[in-house]
Amino acid sequence: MDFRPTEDQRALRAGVRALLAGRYGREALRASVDTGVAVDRGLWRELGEAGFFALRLPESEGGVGLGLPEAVLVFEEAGRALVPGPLVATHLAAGVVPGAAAGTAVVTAFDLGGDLVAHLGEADAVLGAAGLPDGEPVRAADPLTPLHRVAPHRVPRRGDVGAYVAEGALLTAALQVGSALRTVELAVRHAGEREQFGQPIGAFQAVKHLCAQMLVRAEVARTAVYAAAVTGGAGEVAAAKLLADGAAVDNARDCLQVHGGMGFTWEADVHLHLKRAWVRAEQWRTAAEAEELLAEELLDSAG
Amino acid sequence: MDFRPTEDQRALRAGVRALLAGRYGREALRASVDTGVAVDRGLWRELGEAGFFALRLPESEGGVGLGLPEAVLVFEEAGRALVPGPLVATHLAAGVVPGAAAGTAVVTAFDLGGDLVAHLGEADAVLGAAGLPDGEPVRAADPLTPLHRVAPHRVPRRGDVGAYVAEGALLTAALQVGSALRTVELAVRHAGEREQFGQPIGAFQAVKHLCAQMLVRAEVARTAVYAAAVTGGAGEVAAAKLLADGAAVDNARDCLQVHGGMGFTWEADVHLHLKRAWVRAEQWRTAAEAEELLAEELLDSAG
Amino acid sequence: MDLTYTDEERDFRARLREWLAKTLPELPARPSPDDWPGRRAYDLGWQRRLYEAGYAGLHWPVDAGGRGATPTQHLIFLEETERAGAPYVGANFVGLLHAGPTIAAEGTAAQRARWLPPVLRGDEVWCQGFSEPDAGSDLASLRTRAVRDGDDYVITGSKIWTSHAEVADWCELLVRTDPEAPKHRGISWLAMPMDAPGVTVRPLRTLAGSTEFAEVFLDEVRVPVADRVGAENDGWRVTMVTLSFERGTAFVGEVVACRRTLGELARTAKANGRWDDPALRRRLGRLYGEFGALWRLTQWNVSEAERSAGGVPGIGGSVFKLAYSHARQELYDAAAEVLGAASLSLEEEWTLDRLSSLSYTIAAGTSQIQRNIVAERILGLPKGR
Amino acid sequence: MDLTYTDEERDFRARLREWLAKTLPELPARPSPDDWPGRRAYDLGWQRRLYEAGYAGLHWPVDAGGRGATPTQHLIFLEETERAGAPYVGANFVGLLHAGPTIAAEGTAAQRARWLPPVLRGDEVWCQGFSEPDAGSDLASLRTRAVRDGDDYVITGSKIWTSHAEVADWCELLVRTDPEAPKHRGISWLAMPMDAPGVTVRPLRTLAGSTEFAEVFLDEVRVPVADRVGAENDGWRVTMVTLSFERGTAFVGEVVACRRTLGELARTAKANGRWDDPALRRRLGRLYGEFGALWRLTQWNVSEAERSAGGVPGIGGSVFKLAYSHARQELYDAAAEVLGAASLSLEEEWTLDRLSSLSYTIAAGTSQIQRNIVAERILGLPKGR
Repeated sequence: MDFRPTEDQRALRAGVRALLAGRYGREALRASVDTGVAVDRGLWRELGEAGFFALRLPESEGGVGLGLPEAVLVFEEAGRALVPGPLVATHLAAGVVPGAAAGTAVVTAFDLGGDLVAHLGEADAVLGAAGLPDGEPVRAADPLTPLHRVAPHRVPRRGDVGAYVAEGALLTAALQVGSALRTVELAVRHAGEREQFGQPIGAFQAVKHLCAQMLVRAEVARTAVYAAAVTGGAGEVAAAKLLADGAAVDNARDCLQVHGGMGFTWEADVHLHLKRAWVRAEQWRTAAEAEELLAEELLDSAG
Repeated sequence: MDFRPTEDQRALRAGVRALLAGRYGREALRASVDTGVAVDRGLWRELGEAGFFALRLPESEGGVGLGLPEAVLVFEEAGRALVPGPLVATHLAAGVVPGAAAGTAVVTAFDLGGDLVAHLGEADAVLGAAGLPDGEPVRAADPLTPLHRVAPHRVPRRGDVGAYVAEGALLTAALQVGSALRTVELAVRHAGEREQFGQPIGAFQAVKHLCAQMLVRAEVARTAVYAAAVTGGAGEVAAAKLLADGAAVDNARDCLQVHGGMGFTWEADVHLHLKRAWVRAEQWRTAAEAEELLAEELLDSAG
Repeated sequence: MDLTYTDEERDFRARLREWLAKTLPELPARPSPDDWPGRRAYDLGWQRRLYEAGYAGLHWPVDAGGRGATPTQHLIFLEETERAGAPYVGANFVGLLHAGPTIAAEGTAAQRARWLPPVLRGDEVWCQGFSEPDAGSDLASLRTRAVRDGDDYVITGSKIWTSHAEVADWCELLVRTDPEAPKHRGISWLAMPMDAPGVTVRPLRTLAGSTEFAEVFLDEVRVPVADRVGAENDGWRVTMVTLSFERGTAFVGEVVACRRTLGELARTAKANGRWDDPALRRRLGRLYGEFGALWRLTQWNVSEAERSAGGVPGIGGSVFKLAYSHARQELYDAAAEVLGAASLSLEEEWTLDRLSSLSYTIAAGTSQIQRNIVAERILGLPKGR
Repeated sequence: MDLTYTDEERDFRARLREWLAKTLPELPARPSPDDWPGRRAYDLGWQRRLYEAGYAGLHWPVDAGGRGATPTQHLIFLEETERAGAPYVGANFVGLLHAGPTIAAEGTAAQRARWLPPVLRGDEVWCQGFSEPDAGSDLASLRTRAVRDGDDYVITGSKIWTSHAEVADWCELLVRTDPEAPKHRGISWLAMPMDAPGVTVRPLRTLAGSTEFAEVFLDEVRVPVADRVGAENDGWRVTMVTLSFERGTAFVGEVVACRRTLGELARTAKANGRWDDPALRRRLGRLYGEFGALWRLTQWNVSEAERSAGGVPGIGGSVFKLAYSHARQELYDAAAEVLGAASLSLEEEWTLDRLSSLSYTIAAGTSQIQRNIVAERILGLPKGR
């Protein structure tokens, strides 16, 4: 037993982090926000070339032949960098929808449990659906997750996407963990720099303890995500999503509180983390669904 | 509109506080704990003489002729002093069970929603029940709330005590508020006296903020209790119980946290507040019941 | 403990209700949020109607041109206008609730005569220049400098979180007039015309996507010494006096609005089926209980204010604000649970409200600062070293 | 990321399980909680069986008489003994997990030879004399004085929160040997015989009604200088070295126990009908998820410890302890919801557990202290002035 990432896994993570730092740093992120263009086709292809989407496809099918543990590590990095777009759906579509694996196709999914779908206007396909349905654009709270509302008869039945729910939830949880870890960093950096009453605000216990609880939440959620990636257990996947959703949302809010008025501005990145965390919390599996699934497994295990 | 207690009401409250300070101060409380005798018949009669039980009985029936606002003020004081015994049930029994009004009878009630009943061994009667049922003594977590378990067929039906539930809940909420206010005082006193790392622990923001939130909880709950006493509205009574239960339990726990190891000892009074708050939270109306009642009223009011 | 209203108060409410019923349908269409001149005109128009009907400056002292109403009447006014869906105080906020009361309390006769009537009549708009980028919670550390030059102050610095700066006539400005003094003792209060040379307004976009606030940059702006209210270097005390004007009524309209929102949430949940989830239903029931208690706490504070000299001290408001700001954020989280994925759409009004509510635990004193105030000033706990 | 066990580890687990299945039925009846001599005999008896079976001092270095097991083997040992319902380490806790490792790391050869074998064999019981009534979170401010007198220290003071003091042979004692030095630099570590003249033990009743702890009063107690471990005034460092012995395994048994409790709660809720309340059911589901994650975090910490020199630093444990102590208190609150009014009865074992759990956010470093540690030592935030 060595639960820590292997050297290869760490190298993979570092590679993706470096790619994103160069290709989707803060300026690129803010440029996306300003233009309202969430999916950058060039970046999408580069991610595809780096194996982001084909990661778990067997080498015989042109994939990288790795597993969920590697996938959650790279998705964590994407969450940290706030990369927009239907990363999870496209990854799940690798080997199913042509071009998904290579990043030449953008694939979204009906993962919001209803008639809303994200990134429809930028997508080439919808996972588990025949063709691209029409949709009415809806003004979205997250500036980098455009939404459309689709006629109810064009929403795929639960069964058509059921096979993807667990993996979709887990990879989404990994994105949440990346965001939760990133907001700890943002809060700590601000708390160390911002001075009030003659000292950095991070010297005040109230701020210090907010930051400490943020780290606790993020670390527990990260562990749950890694464990679920290793074992693939249904309960562990549900726990991963539940804890990661909570960590991402609560950390973004605490990060905002640490930032004070500055955190309330459009210019700060905090709100982008919070809004994206809200989106992801609705994707694939909500907290109530995860808790019910866990309750069921608990009762089964108790015999 | 003047929501504040009138001069007469303040005088009544001060009188009960003085009576309890003289008759049931800390030494008397600890003596009760040591002997395990919860109901002091002498004190019960003195409370009776002071009008504690007959407060709301019309003067024509030998009562004091006051209302719920006066009652919640005196019950708040009893809660502050941690006076043990079935105060609420005996008060409700005034005019119904002989001797209750005068404090010569001790009356308990099946207010725990099942086959457990408090103070049965010390009681002369049970509200809404014919005769005193037999019961098996049960070891109780609160040393001053002895419990008995009664055969299910001796438990009164809901309808037999239904008329008392709202007033019982409100007066119990007043006891909770008294306890919640008292634990703020205990925490603040300890925080001002106890030194660690070269200063009173109350100078640390973490402790300070615990105490501040305790006061907020207690004050909001107190307002809810007073308002419910004035209006008698079903929703306001439910809100009063819900918020007062939360304030008493959470404040006792925070008070314990402020006290650190000292709060974990039998000698500190903190645990007596916590255990009694747990008892009262189960009496008359639980949080879930109060929330459902409030939800119903909300929907009705929304039309 | 009396929660009934006097005959006079009931009469006041009835007449107000009648007037609102008659007046509100006559109002022009509301301007769009981005139309600042339109908003100014709309808000001033509403203020003029209040003035003509005798409701302007309801809570101001009579000698300042106000109606000298009791806190209870003010509570009734705020409750009824919110219930009726009347316009929010809007552009008149600073003039009516902060700068005006400050001038009424601390200004000279000439200053009162110059600045108060236009506020009451709906002729002039004020904005507030207190906060600075580097002085958030620590407001008294503000650095905008005012240097005496003859009969003028010459002011350089920047202010932030200024509402209605684009359309204001005047700015109540806190400036540092003595950089050597302890931070609370070197501040002065000035009335600055917003069209003075050297004033630049830059809209500040919030996370809700709106530009409700602005930054105000001051580059050698000249303000006559005669437009200072109160003594030089006494501005901190001067600005604190207005807190007592509020008299427990600061959140009346907002609590009424939250209670209405809860009713709408219940109806929506009933309609979309989520009401059948006991966990969500109880969550809404609990919030209904909490906002009911907050309404009663408002009445309590108003009762206190009505019978005590000088109104409610700011510290009583800290208890309320801590409970209220938390409950209101929780309200919109519950709204998101009622809406499900639809909460991700800005077309649901609660989504925008949810975003705005993120400021409640920060603006006008963060919850951390409020807890310090409660702990130190009410509970008497020692200051940290 | 590998959560599988090696063949060797699987074999270790299988043999241990087999041994437990054979041994546990042979154990005598458990003594009552108030029977301290009985508890001592029972716990030492269990230790002797472990010793004879080769499991004593599993995680101790081989040169200290231990088995030099890996952290993973230690995790398996703790997991399997808890699962099988084996006796808790009980009276052997301080000897095996704190005083013993300290002596192993810092003691002289003679000290190791004198004190370690009796701990492993189950012959001697140690207790801990660190905390003092006036030094709680601020442990280093301890005031128990030790004054040199020839070859002895003469010790006066008092200690609190000492477990098994009534039946211990030795006490690992922190005393102040230099009152002039900075507080961390004037402390020494002594082994004090509990039967020395001047030692008085007074049971300390907790809010759970039990006397698991005692106060120890020291009135001119003489301890030979030779029984000091480490250098004079170096006791703070000496006692900190044992933290690294824990190697991430500190809460293994407790997490396993909590997971079992959750299963029992689910069964009870199913039986009494409360399982049908979705709010309660989801609360239990969430706790199941949280304790699952805490189990994985334990495995993570053990993996870290196994591959890093010196084991897991104490600060990694702070993250775990913050999450764990909160989750465990929440577990017993959920238990009370499952039981309803029956939670007021001490005859429900969870009620006693609930009372005991109130110490989790206080003992061994309050949650407030843990958050300071996380913020300052992991996140690098500055110390307050």
